[in-house]
Formats: sequence, structure tokens, C-alpha cells
Amino acid sequence: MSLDDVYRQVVMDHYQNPRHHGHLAHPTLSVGLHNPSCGDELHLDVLVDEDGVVRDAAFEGQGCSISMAAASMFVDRVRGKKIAEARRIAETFKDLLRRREADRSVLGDLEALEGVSQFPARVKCATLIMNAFEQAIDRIQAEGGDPK
Amino acid sequence: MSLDDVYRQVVMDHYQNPRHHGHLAHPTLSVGLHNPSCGDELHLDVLVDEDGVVRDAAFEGQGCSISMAAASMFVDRVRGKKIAEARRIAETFKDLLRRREADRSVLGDLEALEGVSQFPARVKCATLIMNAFEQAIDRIQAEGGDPK
Amino acid sequence: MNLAALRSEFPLLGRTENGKRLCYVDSAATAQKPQVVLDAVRRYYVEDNANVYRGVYALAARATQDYEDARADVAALVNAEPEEIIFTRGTTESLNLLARSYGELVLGPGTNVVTSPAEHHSNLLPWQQVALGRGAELRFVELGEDGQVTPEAVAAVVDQGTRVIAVAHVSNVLGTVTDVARIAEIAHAAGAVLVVDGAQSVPHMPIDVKALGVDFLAFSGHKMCGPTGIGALYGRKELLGRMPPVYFGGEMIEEVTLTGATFKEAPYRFEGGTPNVAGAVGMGAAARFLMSIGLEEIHRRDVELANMAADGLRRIEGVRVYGPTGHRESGVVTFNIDGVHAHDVATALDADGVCVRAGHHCCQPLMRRLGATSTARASFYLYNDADDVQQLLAAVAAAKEFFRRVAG
Amino acid sequence: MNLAALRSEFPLLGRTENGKRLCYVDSAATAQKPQVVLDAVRRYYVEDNANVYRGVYALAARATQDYEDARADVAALVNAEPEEIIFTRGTTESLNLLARSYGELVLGPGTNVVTSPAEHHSNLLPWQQVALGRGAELRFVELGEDGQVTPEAVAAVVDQGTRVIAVAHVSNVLGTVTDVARIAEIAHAAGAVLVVDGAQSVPHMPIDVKALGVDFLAFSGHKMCGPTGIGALYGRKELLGRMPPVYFGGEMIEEVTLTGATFKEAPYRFEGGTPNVAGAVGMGAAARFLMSIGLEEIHRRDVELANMAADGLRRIEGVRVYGPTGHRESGVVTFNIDGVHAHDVATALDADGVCVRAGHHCCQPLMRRLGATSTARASFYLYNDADDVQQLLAAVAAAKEFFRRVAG
Ligand SMILES: Cc1ncc(COP(=O)(O)O)c(C=O)c1O
Ligand SMILES: Cc1ncc(COP(=O)(O)O)c(C=O)c1O
Repeated sequence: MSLDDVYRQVVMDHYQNPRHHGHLAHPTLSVGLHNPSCGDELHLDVLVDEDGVVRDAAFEGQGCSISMAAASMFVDRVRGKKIAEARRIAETFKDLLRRREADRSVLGDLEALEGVSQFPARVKCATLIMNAFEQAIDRIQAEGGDPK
Repeated sequence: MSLDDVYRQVVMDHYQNPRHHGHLAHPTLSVGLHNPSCGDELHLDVLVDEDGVVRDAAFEGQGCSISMAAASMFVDRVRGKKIAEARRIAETFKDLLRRREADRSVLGDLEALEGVSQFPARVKCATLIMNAFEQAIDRIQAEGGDPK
Repeated sequence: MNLAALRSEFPLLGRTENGKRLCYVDSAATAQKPQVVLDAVRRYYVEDNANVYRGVYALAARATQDYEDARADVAALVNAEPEEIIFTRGTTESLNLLARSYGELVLGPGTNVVTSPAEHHSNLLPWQQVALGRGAELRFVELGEDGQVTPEAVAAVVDQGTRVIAVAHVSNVLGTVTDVARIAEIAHAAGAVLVVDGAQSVPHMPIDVKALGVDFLAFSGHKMCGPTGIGALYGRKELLGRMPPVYFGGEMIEEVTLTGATFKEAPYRFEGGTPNVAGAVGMGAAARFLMSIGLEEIHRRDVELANMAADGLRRIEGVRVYGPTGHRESGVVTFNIDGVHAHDVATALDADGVCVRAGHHCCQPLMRRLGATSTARASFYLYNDADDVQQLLAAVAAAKEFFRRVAG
Repeated sequence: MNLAALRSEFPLLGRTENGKRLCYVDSAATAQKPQVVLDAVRRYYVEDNANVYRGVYALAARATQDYEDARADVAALVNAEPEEIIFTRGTTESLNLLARSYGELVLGPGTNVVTSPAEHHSNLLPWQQVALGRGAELRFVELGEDGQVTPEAVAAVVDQGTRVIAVAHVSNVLGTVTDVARIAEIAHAAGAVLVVDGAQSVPHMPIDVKALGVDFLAFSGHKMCGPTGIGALYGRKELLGRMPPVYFGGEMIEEVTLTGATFKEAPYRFEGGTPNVAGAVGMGAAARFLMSIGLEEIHRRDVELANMAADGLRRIEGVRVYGPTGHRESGVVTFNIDGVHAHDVATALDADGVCVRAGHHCCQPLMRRLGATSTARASFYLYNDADDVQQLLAAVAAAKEFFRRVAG
């Protein structure tokens, strides 16, 4: 178990220079999530078009380096992707952190967070953004009829 | 630990032929007590005069042989006694059952219940009548001013 | 595992009491604990003890994992999802929590709760008190011949105002088994939910909440070979999701301000304060232990011993046996010796090493119906054997003779 | 007992984590358990386990005696009478029980509850929710310089409408100690009662409820070297005697009919259902253990280590320490490393074998005041030594360097 495996340069870079930080002007949906065990907060805006493509996304929040870096990486990764593909990325990432078999090729920068699996208590920090995203998409699909 | 020590002949006799069973016409006070762990019930009437003497007492109830025999023995014993003396009898009996030093000479038939001390769960059966009596006397002394 | 080997897993059963072989036949009150449960609790304290949820360090992560694994084990015992299991102190707390929370949601004037006069106080008083508080009606099912709660009798009192039907799966006095699957159908047809007091069933027979269709199920760890101070409330996910918390503080919150608060989702919102982690670990170990033996097998043994005991008791002249007159379906056998108070019976049995309960068994209304203020109860479990039945029968016969003699 | 011998009484402390010596400095979250407590629990299960109150046989009488002896031991720890101790699951349940029961008795429109914005959620939410429910006002004391709750600040908001003052004896975030004796006088002068959250004080310092004049005191077994799932509420006898039960079923009743019930006297009327007997036995053993070492001595050691740690942390450039600027009076030290989230700090410390808590410590309103969403907290107890302080300080210094480096 090593700190260097978790706090890689790319992680700290996303933490200090988050991509897509802020709000969207016209999101399809916004969700706010708490990580109650630490008081961290995360706000996610998503814009999904009729073809079921994540046109845009942005996040804002307060939290540890892992949760903020994961948010930045994930939002960056799923923009422009089909919903199904975005969901697969989220699932794959969760599998990776739970040490299950996972197709790393879909993960992009997120793969750098693999070391978090050594710190089970931090897995929920890294996956908070995925939970927010899945909640948002579930609600969009439930409300608006399936946009694919 | 032996059953014969508890269920002596005099105990069974008081159980089967309870003395002073029933109600008083004009009690100074009546109390009803439950032994919630067994559902047993005990009703006690006492008549105390101005000199602080227990002029009369009677009990009624439903319960095991030990609680009913103890009630019969105790009521029989304290009739005609001063309150202070009656209280001493109750305390002495409780001490006996808790295996503390006790002046058996004041107890009369109650001494036959000594064997109950071998069955700690039954001590509360044997002392239910004393608790009822003490409650009654406390309330008489609190309400009516100390009748000694 | 053969029975002798199984018995040796329970350290307390090897004891003698008053120089007699200990014959523990009071498992309906509380069960004895196998070594695996004691070891699981100890292992938790010695290897993983930390506060759950709150800690970032590895020890705390292990403690949290242990606690959540226990939830999954308890869920598996009744075929629920882990997030449908709320850890409580026991059946009584489960039912109080439920009556307060769900009661608040659905009860009011014009509504009613249906229950039976055979319920344990823990499944009567919470409903009685919440009904009183909210101006709802408490309705009682007419008991059947043997004291059982039949679907027909339930159907006879249920109407459109019924919001909750609350019944015991197995009576702790009569040993009767209630057909909860059919009562669930009646409940659902009326738009009500079925609450099952599983204190005496979950430890003793296979239970599948999904197949039975029960909406809520309450049970205790200590009656299923687990530790004291832990129990569970199963609730169907959709229902738990709608219920308000009743108990505030600690890790059940999402956000707190000086004037208000939002709460986590179920089951966490119902588990305020530091939970009984070691207790949950022990209950999880007990669940695995019971499943490893097989609940079918446990039930089979309970029933066999209870029928043997009931038959034997009936053959002793002057002994009255309560409950089903025919075949018994559970391990509970309640009886009295004519003219001898149940407390005196229990004391006589105690002197022979036999532990039975005597009293009202927390069922005063039912006792009034039976016309008894007090009864003696023997109850069997997986560690009991034919020797226990024989020791019980011999002690009862001797007690009868003894009291006949001293009452001379 | 010297410290090395004392430490060896705690099996978990001998462990290594990630190949490092385990440095457990999170006792404010939960304490580790000494062998005597584990043994007492085991002995109970192996020798005396039976349901309490209910049984007539010797085993049940011993179980009941064990439970009542434990009540006496816990009472002795705070100089209360045994019948003034209600066993609960922990501080959170104690405060919920109290807020519901006593709140029902005294709160209504025109009345108020006084508390502080530094309270643990467990001493805030129960009052907040009961006040909301009963139309009473919840008033907040202005915190002093170091975040402490002063008698003067309490007096400033108390008025004739005040029925309850509820404050923590020791803050679990700031480590400040509240002068509860003087606040008790203020409460009584106003005709109110003082409720003290003793979760962080009872395990750590001598407490005499009579000398302090507190009316209610809530505390947890698991924070005082006892088992999880057990705690206590002390209540002054006259007050307990007037309070209605909040929790129904099992042995708390006197008489039950289908339409109503009467209840036993305190403390029994508050302990519905089978209690956590083994937990109580363990908490009693923990109380005896603490008294045998001496609460003065425990407090002295806590304070010495906390001051050492606070001084050392302050000397690390870029580390901010919260709470008292002068001498500390308890074992709690909360801090942050500039620019590094407390969670990241705790993970770095974990890699070095150091267990600290990070988060809001169930005190979100206080955290908002401190201007921090999250802090790290080290907390000391009788089994900690100077090596623990050194290991903590070295790990914090290393963490600071590490994050400075990777943040490049
Ligand atoms: C000051 C304070 N109050 C209350 C609590 C709650 O205690 P428990 O979680 O044992 O109910 C804690 C501990 O978390 C605490 O530190
Ligand atoms: C049918 C039934 N319901 C409820 C209870 C209460 O369980 P507990 O005391 O574990 O809360 C019991 C056991 O006493 C029981 O037999």
C-alpha cells in the first residue's frame, strides 16, 4: 500500500486544474450529492440530446483530491459519449476499484486512480461522481422517456 | 438446593389455608401490587390506628405457593404490632432471604421460608407482600401525618 | 454434523446445574451461543474494531466491511436484499421503530390496524400506543380453535380502512404457525401491509420474505444463537424508502443545519448513532451457522422433540398441555400441572437441572383467554436431543408427585 | 499498572498495520477493548446466558444478577444510584429517548430548549426534531473565543420559558470542557433541567452527577472500553419517575389489556424488549476497569498527550490546530494541513499506521463556523503513549512534505 500509487501526477493535476468545472447554461438535469461521511459535496450538470448522447457536462464541489480528480476525469471522459457507453465507463471504473476484472481501455485518465483500491475507505470518494451521473441519467431516462 | 427446604409443610399449609384472606370493611389503605414477571397479583388492606398499631390486615390474590404462603404468614405476624415493629419484621425477612444476618426470633412462621434463599428468582415472590405492606405504610405515613 | 458434535459447539450446554445435567429447554426466551458466534465477536474486537463509516483508515474500512457483510448474511437468511435489513436491538425495537415510522405515514382517524389477541406484548403495545396516539382503530382477529390466527379470521375484520396487519409467525405461547403467505394476499388486496413478528420463526424455519410476500419482518439475534442487543427489521425496499427516521444523530444524516436536517437513504437513516457492530457481526455469524446446518433440518428437529414432549406430557395424569391438539409445527410446548402454580413447577424442574420458563410469556391478553395466570413452557432448538425430552418428562412427573405429597 | 503492561491488556493494540506499528489515536470515535471486558462478555455467555427477569431457574437468576450488577457498576462510575441508570444502545439512543420522553412532558409553545451550535448531531437533532414537533423554540448559545460553551453565554439566552439546557461536557471536535456545574445552577434557577452529553467526558474524567448537579447524563459503552451496542442514560430519580416510556413491549409492562397498559417503574419501564445483557455486563466490566486505573489518572494522561501533540503539530509549518490556544483539558486534538483535504491527510497517515478520523465529526454546524468542511482529529486515551504522539507527528510532517511534492 503506497501513497505514490494513489496520488499520481495526473491525479493531482486534475485536482488542481479541474476540467469542466462550473455549471452548464441549460442542463437537461442537475444533481447534487453528498458524501455524508466527510461532508463533501458534488454538483453535476448534464446535457443529453435526443440521440442519447452526453452533449456536455460540468461539475462543481468541495472535496478531497480523489473525489475532485475523479470528477474532473470522469466528466472529461464521458462528454460526447452515448449514455450506454458512459454507463459502461462508470461500471468499469467501479469494478477496477473493487479489484474485479475490468477493461481498462475505456477508462482514459481514470485508470490512474486504480491505486485507490488499496484504500477501501476512499473508494466512495472516487466513485461519488459516477453515482451522481448514474442518478442523473436514471432520472432523465425515467422522466423524459428513454432518450436511448 | 432442595425442594423440601422450600415447600415445608407449614408453607403448604398457609398456601392451602390462607389466614386473613379477603378484604377489610374499613381499611386505612389498600394497595394492589403486581409481580410483573409472573403476572401474579396481590391485594392488601391495612387498618392502622392513631397509636401506629396495625389493628388489622387482610390480603387477597393469585399467585404461586410461595407468594401466597408468605402473604398469609406475614399478615398473621404483623397484626397487632406497632408499625416500626412490623417494618422490622419485613426487613429481617428480606435479609434472611438475601443470606444476610437476621434475627430469626421476630419472624414466627416466616422463618420456614428460609429455603427460598436457595432459589434467587423466587425471592421476589416471597417478598411481594412486604413490598405491598411497606408501600401502604409509606403512603399512610405520608398522607395522614405520621401515626407513629 | 451429528448431534453430539453439534452440542459440543455450545460451551454452556456442557455445564451441570445443581449437580444435574443441564437441560436447557427455554430457547424461545433466548438461545445459547455456539463457539463460532463467540469467536466471530472476539475476532472483530481483536482484529478490526473501529467506528464504522466514519474512518478513512484501513481498520475502520474493515470494521465497516464486517458490518455490511453481516447485513448481507442476515439478509440471506430471509432472502432479502442487504439494503432491506435495518439493524436494531431486537424484535421489540424493530416493531416500535416500524409502528412509529410507518404508523406516522399511514395511520389516522378512519384507518385501522388489525392484530390478534395472541400477540406478544412487543407486537401489541407498539400498535396499541400508535393507534391511540393517531386516533386509529386497533382491531382484533378472532382466534381459532387451537388459538391460531387463520387467514379467514383475518379476512373477516379487514376492510378498506385497514393499513397494517400485524401478526406473529409462530406464537411463543401456543407454538401455532400462522399462514402468513395467505394473510399477505389478504393484506395486499385491501391495500394494507403485512407486518410479521418473526421472533419465533426466523430462528427455527426457512423463511423467504419474497415468496411469502411479507412486507415487514422483525426478529432478534439472541433467539437465533446470536448475541444479545442486536436484531433486525426487514422492510420491502419501496416501503423503507418512504418511511421517515424516528431516531436522530450520528451517521444517519446527510446534511444538518441548526434548524433542519436531511437524512441518508434506508437502511442507514434508521440506524442513528454508533451501531452495535460486534453484535451485528455475531448475528451474521449466527445466520451463517444456521444456514450451514439448514433451516429445514432445524425445523424438523424442533418439531420432532416438541411432539415427543407434548405426547409425553399428556401421558402424565394431571398435566394439561396448551396449543394444538394434533401435530405440532414448532418447538414450543406450554403446559401446567393441575393445582400447582407454574412458578412452583419451574422451581421444581430447576432443582432437576431443567430450565423452563413460567409466567405470562409477555402475552397477558392470551393468558386471560386460556384462563391461566401463568403457564410453564418448554421450547426446543437445534442443540436439544431426546435426552432433554426425557429429562423434562421425568422432572415433570417427579414435580407432580412432590407437590401431591407436600400438599398432602 | 505501568503503561507497557496496560497496553498489553488490549489485544488489538499489538497489531501492525501495513507493516507499521499501529498507532490508534481515534478513541473519541471508539475505544479499544481490554481483555477483562472481552472475558467478562465471554464468561457471561458461557456460564450464565439466559433471558433476564423472565426465568425462574438458577441460570436466569444469575443472568439477571449479572445485568443488575452491571447497572450498579455503571452507576458507581458516575456516582449515581443503580435505579437511576437506564441501559440504552449508546449516547444517541439515550438522548433520543430523553428528548422524546421528557420533551413530551415539558415542551410546548412558549417553551424553549437551549443548546449550542457546537453539539454533536446526536445532541442537536433529537432536540431540534422534538422542538419542531411540539412547537417549542430551539435556542443557541453564542460560542466563546475558543469555541467553548460558557455559563455566561448560557445565562444570556436562558429565560423563564427554558425547560431544557442540553450541552456536551467535552466537545468531540474542539476538546473544550464545559463548566456543567455552573450551568446546572443556571438551569435550576430558571426551573429548567440540565442534560449533559457525556460521550466524551464519562470515559475520560471523574464524574459525580450529584456534585455536578446534572439532571441527565448520556454516555456510550463503546467509547469507554466497553462493547458496542450498549450505553446509558443517567436521570435523577424524581425526574425518571415522572417520564413516560417511549418504547413498548417485553418486560417493561405491569399489566396489559387489549386496549391499554400500565408500566413498571423506572428504569425498567424504559427498557422494553430483551436487553443487551452481554453488552451491559461488558460495560460494567469496563466501568470497573476504568475505576481500577483511576479516572484522575486517565484524565491526566489524556491531557498530557494531547498537549504534547498539539504543541508538536503547531511546530509543523503549514499545520493548523483548532480548539483552545492555551492548555488543553481533554484528549482531543483537531487539525488540518494547509491546502490538503483532511481525507487525504488521513489516508497518508493510515499508510504510516496512524489512525485518525477525518470529516465533519458529526458536527456540521460547528464545522461551518470553523470555516472548514473537514478536519483531521487525533484523540488519546489511557493506552496511548509518547510513542503514539511521536508517530503521529512524524506522519503528519511526512504527509505535508508528500503533498507538497506531488502538488508540484
Ligand atoms: C460528543 C458526542 N456526543 C454523542 C456521540 C454519539 O455517540 P454514539 O455514536 O455512541 O451514540 C458522540 C460520538 O460519536 C460524541 O462524540
Ligand atoms: C413472538 C415474540 N415476539 C417478540 C418477542 C420480543 O423479542 P425481544 O425481547 O428480543 O425484543 C418475543 C420474545 O420474547 C417473542 O417470542
